[in-house]
Amino acid sequence: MTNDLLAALVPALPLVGAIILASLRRKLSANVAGGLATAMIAGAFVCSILLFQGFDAATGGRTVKLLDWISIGSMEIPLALRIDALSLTMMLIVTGIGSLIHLYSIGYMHDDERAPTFFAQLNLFSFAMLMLVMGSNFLITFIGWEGVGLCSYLLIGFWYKTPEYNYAARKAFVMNRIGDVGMVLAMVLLFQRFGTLEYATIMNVASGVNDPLMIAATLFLFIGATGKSAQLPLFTWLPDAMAGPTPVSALIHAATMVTAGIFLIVRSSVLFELAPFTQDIILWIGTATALLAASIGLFQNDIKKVLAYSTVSQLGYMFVALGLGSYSAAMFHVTTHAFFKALLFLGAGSVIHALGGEQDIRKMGGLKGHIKITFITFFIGTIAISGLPLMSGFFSKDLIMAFAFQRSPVLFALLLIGALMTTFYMFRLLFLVFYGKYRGNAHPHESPLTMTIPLMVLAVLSVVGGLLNLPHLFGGHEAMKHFLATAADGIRFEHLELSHATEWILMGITTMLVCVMIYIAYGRFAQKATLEGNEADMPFFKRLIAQRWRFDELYRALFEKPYGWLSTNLFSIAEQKVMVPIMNGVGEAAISLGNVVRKVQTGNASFHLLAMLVGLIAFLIITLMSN
Amino acid sequence: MEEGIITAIRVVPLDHYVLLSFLLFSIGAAGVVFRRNTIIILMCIEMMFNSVNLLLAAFSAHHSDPRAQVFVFFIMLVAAAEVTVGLSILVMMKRNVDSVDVNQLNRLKG
Amino acid sequence: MLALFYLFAAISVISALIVVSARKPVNSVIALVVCFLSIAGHYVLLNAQFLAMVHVIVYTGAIMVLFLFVIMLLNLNKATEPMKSLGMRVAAITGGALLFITLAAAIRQGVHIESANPFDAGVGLVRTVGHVLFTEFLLPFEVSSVLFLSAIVGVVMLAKKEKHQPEAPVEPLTEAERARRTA
Amino acid sequence: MIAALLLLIPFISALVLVIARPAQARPIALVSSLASLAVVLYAWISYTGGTVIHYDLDWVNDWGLRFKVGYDGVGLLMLILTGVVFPFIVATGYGQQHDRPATFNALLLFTQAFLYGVFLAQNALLFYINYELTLIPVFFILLYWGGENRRAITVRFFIYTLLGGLALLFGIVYLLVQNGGNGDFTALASLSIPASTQVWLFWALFLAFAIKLPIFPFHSWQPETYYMAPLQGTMVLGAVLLKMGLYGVYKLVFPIVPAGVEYWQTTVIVLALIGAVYGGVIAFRQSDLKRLVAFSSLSHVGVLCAGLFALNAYGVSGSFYQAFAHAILVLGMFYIVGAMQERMGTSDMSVMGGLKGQAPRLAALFLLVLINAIALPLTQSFVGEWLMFAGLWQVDGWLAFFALTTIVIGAIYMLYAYQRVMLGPDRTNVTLADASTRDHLYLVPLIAVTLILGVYPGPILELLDAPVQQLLSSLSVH
Repeated sequence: MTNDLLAALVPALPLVGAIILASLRRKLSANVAGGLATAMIAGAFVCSILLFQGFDAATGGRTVKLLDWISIGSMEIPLALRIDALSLTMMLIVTGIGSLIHLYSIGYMHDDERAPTFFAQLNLFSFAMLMLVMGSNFLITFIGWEGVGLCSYLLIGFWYKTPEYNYAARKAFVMNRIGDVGMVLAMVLLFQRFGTLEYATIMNVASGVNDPLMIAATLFLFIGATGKSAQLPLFTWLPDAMAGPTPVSALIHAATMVTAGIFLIVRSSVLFELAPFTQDIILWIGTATALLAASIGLFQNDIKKVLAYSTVSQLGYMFVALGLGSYSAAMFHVTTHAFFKALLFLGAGSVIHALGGEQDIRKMGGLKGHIKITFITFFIGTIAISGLPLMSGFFSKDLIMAFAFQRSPVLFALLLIGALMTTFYMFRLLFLVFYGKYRGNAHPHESPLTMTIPLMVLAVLSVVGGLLNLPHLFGGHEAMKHFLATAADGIRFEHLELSHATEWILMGITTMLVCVMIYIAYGRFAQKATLEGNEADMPFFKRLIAQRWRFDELYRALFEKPYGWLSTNLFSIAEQKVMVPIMNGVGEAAISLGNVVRKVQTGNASFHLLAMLVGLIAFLIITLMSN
Repeated sequence: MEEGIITAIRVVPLDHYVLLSFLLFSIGAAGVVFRRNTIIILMCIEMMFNSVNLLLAAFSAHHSDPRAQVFVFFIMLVAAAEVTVGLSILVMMKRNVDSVDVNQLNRLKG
Repeated sequence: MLALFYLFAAISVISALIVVSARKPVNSVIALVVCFLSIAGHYVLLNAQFLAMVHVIVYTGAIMVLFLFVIMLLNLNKATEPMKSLGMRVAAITGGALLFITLAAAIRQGVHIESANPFDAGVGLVRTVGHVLFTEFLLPFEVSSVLFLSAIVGVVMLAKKEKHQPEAPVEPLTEAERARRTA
Repeated sequence: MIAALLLLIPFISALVLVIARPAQARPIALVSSLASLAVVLYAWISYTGGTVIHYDLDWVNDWGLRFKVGYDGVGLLMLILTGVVFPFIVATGYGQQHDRPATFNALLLFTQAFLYGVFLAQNALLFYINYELTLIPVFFILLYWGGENRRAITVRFFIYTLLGGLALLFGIVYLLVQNGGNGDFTALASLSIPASTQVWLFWALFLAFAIKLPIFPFHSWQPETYYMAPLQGTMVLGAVLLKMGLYGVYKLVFPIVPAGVEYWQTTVIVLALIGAVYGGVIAFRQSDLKRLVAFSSLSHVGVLCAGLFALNAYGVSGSFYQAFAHAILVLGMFYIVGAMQERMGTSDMSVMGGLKGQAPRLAALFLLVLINAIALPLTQSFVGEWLMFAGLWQVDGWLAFFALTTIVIGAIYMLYAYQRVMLGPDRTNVTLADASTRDHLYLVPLIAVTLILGVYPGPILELLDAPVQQLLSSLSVH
């Protein structure tokens, strides 16, 4: 019972916080609002920890039913929460990292007059994200799924006076919605097939079903996931989403929301296991996204854009893991990625804050002396994402790469290229921002403690995060994998069957090449005083990459422009030239008929009297005839 | 006389009354269309009223039911009211268009 | 008795024809009075005494006098009424004839009724009709007063000169003035 | 008693309004509509299921017209809808300047009385009479209080609607003749008509509703009429009048010509979905907020109709649930339109932009109304749309897919509209009042209803469950 209450409290606390903050947003000061919001999400974190401690993995998980939601005919969809290993993991990530980012935001947003609104939306986001991960059925997850989309929309467009930001916000929402079409289709399909949307029931029933419908269902789910997790072809919204305040980018567009797609696929892993075709598609889309995004990251000059493409690329890795069927590796990478990418974004935020809003790395440089804590923590984040040995990213990424090697060396090679590109652009970023000489003209200052504490905590986590799922190779016993394995009856985990020697060799090769990349990056960027960035001078291919493979332009030409054209012309031609005239025709026909018939009304009384007489006679005759 | 009248009800067949009232009605209807003088049209209408009254009275007598005669009485009431209104309209018409020609009333032309 | 019926019938039909065909409205009125009197005779034949009396009083006494007054006051008694078009006149006669033929055809097999009541020659007596009128039909009888009221209001409204007419207002005559004029 | 109160309260209040002073008009109308809301809520509380018949009186029996009134669950939902919607419509008047407010409010209340008549009628002819009667007050509202070009548009609307009504009358008369002059719905439902007759009879009965809803090729009266009508008139049209079409299909088409419905089912769904996509796509580039909302309504109604014709439990009940949600949505959206007109003097979005800076609370309210429009989960619309999608999927996957594209299309035009009105740099040069107490009093209850019924739709779904099951089982018998 107490556990049920705790479970309900986890999403309820941020929701209450959001409601209070939204209704009192004009009366609260930024600090009070931030404090309240942080307290709420921290409370949720404490509840999650208590739940985690009281959780008996052997039982597999529990469902906490709050109330009947949609219940009609044979459709019973309760508003219920599911507490199991998977949702607990996600809850801890969401509330834990969420708390840190809320705390950080107090410092980051302290001079924004709409800070209470910001915190209200951040809390609302936390609520939605918690509904997403805690839902006991697809539809509850979908509540969160759309909820985070809305909050993402609000927060990307937080500074609403800039039209580009609003455009970015709309783009994010609409692209997510396209994914949602897939998600809803999957849900209606699964509902029709299984008569329920409860995860536990579906996964139980589905195991062993061999049904071509599963391919469709999983493909639809995957479409939903590509929208939310910014995979090809729906990834272009994520870099634009950097328009929002940096804590938002850290929380929503790096650590939590964008991993919802991965979460969803892990949740329904049983179904995906039944559809190897879908798994292959996920694998290749993940690989393509990882490489494509990493390549774009090489040439970006906006500190947040680099991180954004890095996020897309890392999400690609996670999808590769999912495609390979190694769900625990994906979740492991979700966790470590949440640590170091949140750290990197917050560090970037600290840099931006230090420079008074500057985001262009060409106008940075030499900052390591000015903002030491930020530099050290950012450095830790960089080596973590690059996968230097014993960092958290090292373990999670290598696990995925090992699985990839097990499938095919070619895949391994592709992922390795991606990893090297990651290293290169991350160190390029590091060197350009913190090394060399300062190229801007602001006065860098270190951020307040509320901002640096989260950085330090996340730095520590980024270092030690690997311990969560320490492989046997390093004396661990893959704790996370075993924990997650209890989540649902269905969640299966592929076993790594490589010999230890192979694993050592793979790690060695990776590490060695990563070091080489760092060296190259150091040579090229560490001492740069100026930076040429003129895209026009680049050779064609390089320019193409620097222009993000022209995806935005492509989509604009393929979809946005034709859609606008269609909208205008449907109205001006189809509606006004065809449909309205047809209706008018009906009216005019009636009127002209009236014009003919009205001639009968001569106004001559005698004529009418005669007509009456004639009518009377006719009526009588007809009556007589019919007798 | 009394006896004679009582037998009259039996002697004169109902058909006769019906035909007579039909005839009067038809003459009235023809007159309504035939004439242009509004006052004569009104009179023809009165005549048609009366043919119907006669019919009702005849049926009443043959049915031995006094209620139909009550209806005749009501028709007379209505006719009286109708005539007063009709004649005042006629007066108005005369006053406004200085004519009682029914063909003057053609404002209702569609 | 049948002879009496035919007499009255002939009078009423002929006078009806005169009503329709007379040139002067006054002649029409007189013919109509004759017609109505003959119908009163029919009522007497039917032993509908109440109706006969009321008919003479209301129709011949009131309504027809009203017609006469109107003709007199408006000075309508001119035989200058233009005839309708020939087509219309032909149509009117044909129409009336056709109507009669059709109606007559409807009863070509004769009218046969089965009376639900035993024969009673006294249905048309004042007592009988009055009894029915004041028991069964009391409410309609009373309500008919409303009809008359509205008819009176309507007549007053119609007879009143319209306010916005530019003519000089007609001052009501005093009693003395009226007496002087009529003298 | 309930039926009598429902019919008489608005009717008598309307008569009282005719002699009321202008200043008293709105309070009287408001009190009357609140009273009838109370009666409706009482009916809801005391409803225990089944079909409740309040009166079954002889009227013109020979022509099949009986005064038979009552309701089943669906009818009750429609009554609740009418009861809930009218206080809001009347209250909208507090922000509007009308000449002759007494007459205007009297006409509104007459409409309400006739609407109750439609939803209470258990006799086809009674239904038809009330159905057409609602047009009369609406006609005058449009004609006297409408905007630019009102004569032509009103007459067009009227003729077009009457055309449908004529077909409906023909259909009903045909049915009465077939059924020996018994026009009760229950009697008509048991009539067995040859399938080949049903194929054309379907359109005789459905055309009026198709125009009223409206679905795709019959829709062209709608955007212009909504645009031209006075705000409250638009609300009446959008929030309740079109629901008569939905209810009519449920009551008069499904049970009586099941074979015809089966024959035309796919056609109607496809047309409805074409309309849904068509309206949504057009809405995107509209520069006038009111017209945009009108087209968005067309889009929503398309999905609504498609859901209804899915002819399974989820589709039909989802459709009716969504009908309720749509009524609330229409009120909210058009109130926002009115609020903008009140402040800017126009609903043209090209002169708006960045209003959030001056009116943040209004922006927040707009957004809260808007999330219902794009059917975000935990709003009322989501429940309805989810059920309809589930229903349509059972008919055909592709239909479900096309219906689903509207959630993308809806997001596109709604968010774009929101951006053009509220976001961006402040492009207006007027000082703008933020949301007033009146705006809050109006919109907050609407939003509350939206959210409460989004989280806890149970009470309404309960109403729908039994009658829909009954309808479907009777259909499967045929």
